[in-house]
Amino acid sequence: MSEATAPGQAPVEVRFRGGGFAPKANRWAGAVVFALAIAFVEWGTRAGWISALTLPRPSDVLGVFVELWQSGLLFKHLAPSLSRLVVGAAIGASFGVTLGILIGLFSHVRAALVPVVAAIFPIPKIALLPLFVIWFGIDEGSKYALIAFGTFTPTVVATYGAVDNVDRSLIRMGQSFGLSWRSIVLKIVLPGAMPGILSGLRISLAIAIILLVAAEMLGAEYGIGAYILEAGALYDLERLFAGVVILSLLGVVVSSAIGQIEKRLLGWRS
Amino acid sequence: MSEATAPGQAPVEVRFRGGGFAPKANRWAGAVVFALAIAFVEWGTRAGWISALTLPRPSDVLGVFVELWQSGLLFKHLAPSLSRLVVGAAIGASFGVTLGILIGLFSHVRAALVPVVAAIFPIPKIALLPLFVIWFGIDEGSKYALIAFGTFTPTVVATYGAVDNVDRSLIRMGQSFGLSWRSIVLKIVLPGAMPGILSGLRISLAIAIILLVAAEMLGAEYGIGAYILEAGALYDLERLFAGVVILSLLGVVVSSAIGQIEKRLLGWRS
Amino acid sequence: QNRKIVVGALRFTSHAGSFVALERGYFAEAGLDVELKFFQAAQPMAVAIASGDVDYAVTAISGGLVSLADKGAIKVIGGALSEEPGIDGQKILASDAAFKAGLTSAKQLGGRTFGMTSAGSSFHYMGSKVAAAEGVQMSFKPLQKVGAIIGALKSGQIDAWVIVPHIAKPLAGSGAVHVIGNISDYLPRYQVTTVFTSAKNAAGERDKTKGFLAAFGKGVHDYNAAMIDKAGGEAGVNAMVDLIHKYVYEDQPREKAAPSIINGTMRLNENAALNVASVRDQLEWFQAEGLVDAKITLDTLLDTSYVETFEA
Amino acid sequence: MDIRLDAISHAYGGTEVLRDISLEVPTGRIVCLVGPSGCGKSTLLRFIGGLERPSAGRVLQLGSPPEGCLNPLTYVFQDFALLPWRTVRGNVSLVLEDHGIRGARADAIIADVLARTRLTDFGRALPKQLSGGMKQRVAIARALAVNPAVMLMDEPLSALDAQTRELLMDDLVGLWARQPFTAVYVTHNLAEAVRLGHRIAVLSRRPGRIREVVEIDKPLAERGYADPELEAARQHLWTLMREEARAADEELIDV
Amino acid sequence: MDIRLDAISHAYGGTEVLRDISLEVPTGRIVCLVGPSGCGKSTLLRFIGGLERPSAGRVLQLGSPPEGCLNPLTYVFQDFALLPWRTVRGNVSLVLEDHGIRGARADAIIADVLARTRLTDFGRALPKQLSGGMKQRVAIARALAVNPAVMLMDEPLSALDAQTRELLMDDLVGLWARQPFTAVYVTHNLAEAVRLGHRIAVLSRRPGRIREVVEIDKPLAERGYADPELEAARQHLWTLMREEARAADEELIDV
Ligand SMILES: Nc1ncnc2c1ncn2[C@@H]1O[C@H](COP(=O)(O)OP(=O)(O)OP(=O)(O)O)[C@@H](O)[C@H]1O
Ligand SMILES: Nc1ncnc2c1ncn2[C@@H]1O[C@H](COP(=O)(O)OP(=O)(O)OP(=O)(O)O)[C@@H](O)[C@H]1O
Ligand SMILES: [Mg+2]
Ligand SMILES: [Mg+2]
Repeated sequence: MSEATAPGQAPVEVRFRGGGFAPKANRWAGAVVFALAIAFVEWGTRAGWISALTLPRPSDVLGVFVELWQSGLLFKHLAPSLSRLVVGAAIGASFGVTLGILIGLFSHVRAALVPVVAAIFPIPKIALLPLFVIWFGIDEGSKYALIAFGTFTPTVVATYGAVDNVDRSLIRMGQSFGLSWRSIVLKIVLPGAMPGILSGLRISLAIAIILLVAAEMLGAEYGIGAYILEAGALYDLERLFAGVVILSLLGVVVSSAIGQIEKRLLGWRS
Repeated sequence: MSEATAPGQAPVEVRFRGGGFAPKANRWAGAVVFALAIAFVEWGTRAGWISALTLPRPSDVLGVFVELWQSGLLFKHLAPSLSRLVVGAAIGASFGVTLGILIGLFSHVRAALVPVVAAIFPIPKIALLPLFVIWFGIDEGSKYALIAFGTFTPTVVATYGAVDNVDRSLIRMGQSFGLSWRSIVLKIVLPGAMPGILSGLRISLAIAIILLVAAEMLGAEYGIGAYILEAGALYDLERLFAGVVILSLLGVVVSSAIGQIEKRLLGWRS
Repeated sequence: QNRKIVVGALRFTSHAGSFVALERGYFAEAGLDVELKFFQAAQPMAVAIASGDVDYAVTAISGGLVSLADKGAIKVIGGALSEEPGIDGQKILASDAAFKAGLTSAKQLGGRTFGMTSAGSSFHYMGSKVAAAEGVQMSFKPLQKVGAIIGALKSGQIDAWVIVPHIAKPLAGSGAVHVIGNISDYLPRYQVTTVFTSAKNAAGERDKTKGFLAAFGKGVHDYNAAMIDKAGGEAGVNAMVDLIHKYVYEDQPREKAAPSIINGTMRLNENAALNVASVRDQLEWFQAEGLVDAKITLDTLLDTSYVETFEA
Repeated sequence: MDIRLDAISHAYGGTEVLRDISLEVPTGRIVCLVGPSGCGKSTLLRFIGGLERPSAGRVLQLGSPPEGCLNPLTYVFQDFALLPWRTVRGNVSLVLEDHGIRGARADAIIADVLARTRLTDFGRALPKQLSGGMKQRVAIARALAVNPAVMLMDEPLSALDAQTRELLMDDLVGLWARQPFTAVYVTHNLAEAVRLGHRIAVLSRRPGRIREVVEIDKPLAERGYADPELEAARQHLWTLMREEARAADEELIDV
Repeated sequence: MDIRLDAISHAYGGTEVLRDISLEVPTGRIVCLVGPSGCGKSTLLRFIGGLERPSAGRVLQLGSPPEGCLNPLTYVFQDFALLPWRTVRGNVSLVLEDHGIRGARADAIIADVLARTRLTDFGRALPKQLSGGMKQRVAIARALAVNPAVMLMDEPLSALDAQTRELLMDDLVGLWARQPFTAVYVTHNLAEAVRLGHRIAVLSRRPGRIREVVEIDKPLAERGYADPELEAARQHLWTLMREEARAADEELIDV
């Protein structure tokens, strides 16, 4: 490899060959894409080459929003949905986290319940709607239960995965200093599992929002889900889309709220 | 800390304080739990303190199975569901993986599409059923589309996360050896993202199974989802549960199939 | 004695009996403090009666209802909406595409696809009966939701459907679908909806149930008188529309809602009388189709001790 | 308090890891364990600390731990094992809390051990803000806080870069000089072993047996760079281990 | 082919990392870069390899690479950077495939480089089956396969344990002795630097400047253990760096 340098040659600069493979998100571009898509549909529906059966006119959807806002119906629908979401997800997530931690800590619980959770996971919640009415009534109970049930399983799976991933060397450290079992769980296992639990919660809450519609199939008069269902039953696309947009916004809000919590609680991550 | 040893003292063995915090799953226990739960419900429904409205008698559910099997109806329902699942999930997953890789590789695509995917994620697919009828018809098209749509978003998110997580030092290595962009993508990025993509697929397929019921709301005569819906409409709990058990088994089978694929493809993981 | 009861309802004019009885104080007179509970669909309402969340409700007879009766959960105790020759009732609809392809009357339904929510629904029953009467075979598409059926019909993916007039007429008016027949031509005295309650109420709460039926009956009478017999003339109709508008199409302005409400007018059975013959026919049809257990008898489904029954 | 290993043997499943190890750890001395990769050094250290139990043989404690000793057998780990969500102070106080030491008493102990490891200014820093050398000094401070009878150190310097290793070795020598402690010190690095060890036990390749125990009498403080006596000891150790190390390195790991 | 660094300076955002570095890398010699943590050694190496561009200054290639050189500037990384899903052979053939070298020609090259790194028996092993020392030997084999004009080695031994480091250093000396190669060798370890370097450039703490360039003339093959000349050089380097290393180690990392 070592070879005499041809003496007369001029020095050349080394060729650059790095860079790339590090894409960055950019909020602006997202907004532009949305604006373009909306403008496109508006144009299409106005010009007629998108039939009114296929998509609503975005300006009409906006009109529905304005109407919802002015009539105060927006909050009449939003308030019960939010309370269902909060209560249901809180129940499901807290049971899920508790069980997940138990599974993560105790072999017996794990052996007994992991297969049960795995079997429950692929059950579609809407299939069980008639049963939920019998089990939990048609009032808020069944709505809470449905959302709680939907958030429960993914939370369990995420939580025990997070507990499993807690650095075992930290636990051995705790034992080597003679910390009590309780201290190890509270001061090492729980904080160590927190990142995994929170990112599981992100998914669980998205599922909770999706289940809102299913939950409000059950005798709900007000609620975004009920609103969407009614609009669907009447094939009223403007209102259907308005409802869907609200849910989508709700999803974005919830996800960025979790982002904030992560920033707060998990500042220690490098 | 160094102190003279009390001379007369007998040597004592060091106290054991390790162990624990390493739970292991155990197939057996899971089976026992299922058996106990089923026996309990059987007893309750026979003794009458579980009303026939609340839960079906497990032996009756078994009876429905036997009937389904003997009449050949099981396959008449299973075949179309499986084909919907396979086609829909294949479409959704392949689009999802493709888009996920594009997002992972190109800043512009990422900037434009990540917000769109985030906005689509919390949209409940059942809310869009009336639209799917118009867009894709009431035949197989809309069923494929619904399942594809449901598997698409989680696959995209999992895939671009997996691409992001490919060890950057491997990519730098490729560049430092002057590999072409194409080689880096095909030989480094894709295989490196495979574990993440497969574990994303695990979730996507569970969602696909869940969506089977929603998909078969649309003009399906045969199919597990249609069977469950009809049983629900007739409040026929035995058949409802039989259908749910089939979906749950399907979920377990799919998940262990992915486990097998992982074992095959990802044998290189330590 | 102000007894609290919950009455289930859908936001349809066919539930006007309950609305009128509540608004005009007939329930209160009967010593009942009624809370109306609204549902998106009939099936969950039936389940809600079974679970005890709702005391009384009105809905079409479906396989699910029979099934719940078979489990000892509910009883049908009276009749509500009926087809009646001469009064605009449920309409058979054809999609525009099928209409242009020759589906201009129910006679041409052979080989066509017919929309329904699910097997064992009233749509299924009506479609089968029409096909049987015309001696043709149709295929039935379960689409679960009325919205999905409308979408499928408008886009020509199913050929035919049958629905109450206040939905049928605006659809036909838009030109996307066409009315090709009336159910009353095939099932002249069809008992479309019935009043039902939990088996426990029917057996153990006779006073309460009687009270409910009496008040409901008065509501029905007022409604029939105003809307069908036009006893109060134009003013009577308007007053009734105002009343119903509080519950139906409430999010639309009065002018827009009124035609829909008037279009939806159908006869409700006076005094909640029950057409046992029609109910029997429906039960037998469900059994013949294998949708419900063949051993179920009419007595399991009906408690005829409350209202007048008739066979027609 | 002395430690005595009494004929320890161990196997994980079918693989024999350690065979008949007997060793004495006298009070106030540093005993180094050296040996090729995978010969069972860490395993042996876990037995001494009571984190695992050998298949055969016993680990004995001779005499009782000194007054005020909260945790007689205390580890310093290769990967530091700091809780990333606690500050430097929090990491030290963690091991005091369970003994009911809080408030002023804890503050006094923490201030003392941070001073001894020259970390006084970094009490409020999070682990992610620290370099590797600083992290290991926090881990040492934490170990000192419980006033251990014996420190069990498993390659405490091997995750650090060469210069930091050099600096930290000086720190350890300084700590020991001010107040001699008893330690079992596992390392791969013969330079470390001859710099810090009063007694160096050389293990063979797996299954680990004791090949030789080398005593170095020169006081720690006097051991300097390029000391011919130490260099000779190191040469001797390296000849003992060279072939085994190469063989151990070229073993395929079956997974 | 020589490399010349021409007044290189660099800043990441607001932090100045390197200041006015000029250095010559002559053909057939090993130039070591030593310096405290974070002084910009790896950054400098990335500039030389063309993976990044300095804010100011240029990296120049003098003369053209030798015949048959597929990749003139070739890295050996600290973390080995082996594709875990490819066997040892597959990892080597990866860098040949893009040059259209397949089949018999590739086999010949692979056999040659595996033999030179004593890996002939391990061609079918996956990285997960290899110890750290073996992994780094595979990485070196891969680098040799492209017949580089200059090898850029970023702390190639620092992820290994002390004994393996010792063994691999011998291997590198052996490789160079059989066929001298040109290399820029980044390390923290002064013992490595005096063992392998013909020329040792000492960088200061961030922002890295060249404090001194030490030349060691003794041929590599003759450099043995406890060589007083090398020991002196090492002592000298350590005095140059000691305070800076301590200061660099105690800097808080702001994240
Ligand atoms: N929990 C365990 N289960 C099974 N085998 C184990 C376990 N812990 C260690 N081993 C095996 O026992 C042997 C000794 O391991 P140990 O970690 O004690 O070696 P070591 O001397 O510390 O090696 P190193 O120098 O690499 O740290 C190794 O072959 C290892 O793979
Ligand atoms: N891509 C980057 N973006 C921003 N800062 C960087 C980047 N890469 C390195 N740095 C910073 O530049 C400085 C020099 O980094 P570099 O990795 O070159 O140091 P080093 O001398 O190799 O250190 P070490 O000995 O720890 O490997 C460090 O402070 C580092 O944090
Ligand atoms: Mg070890
Ligand atoms: Mg570096």
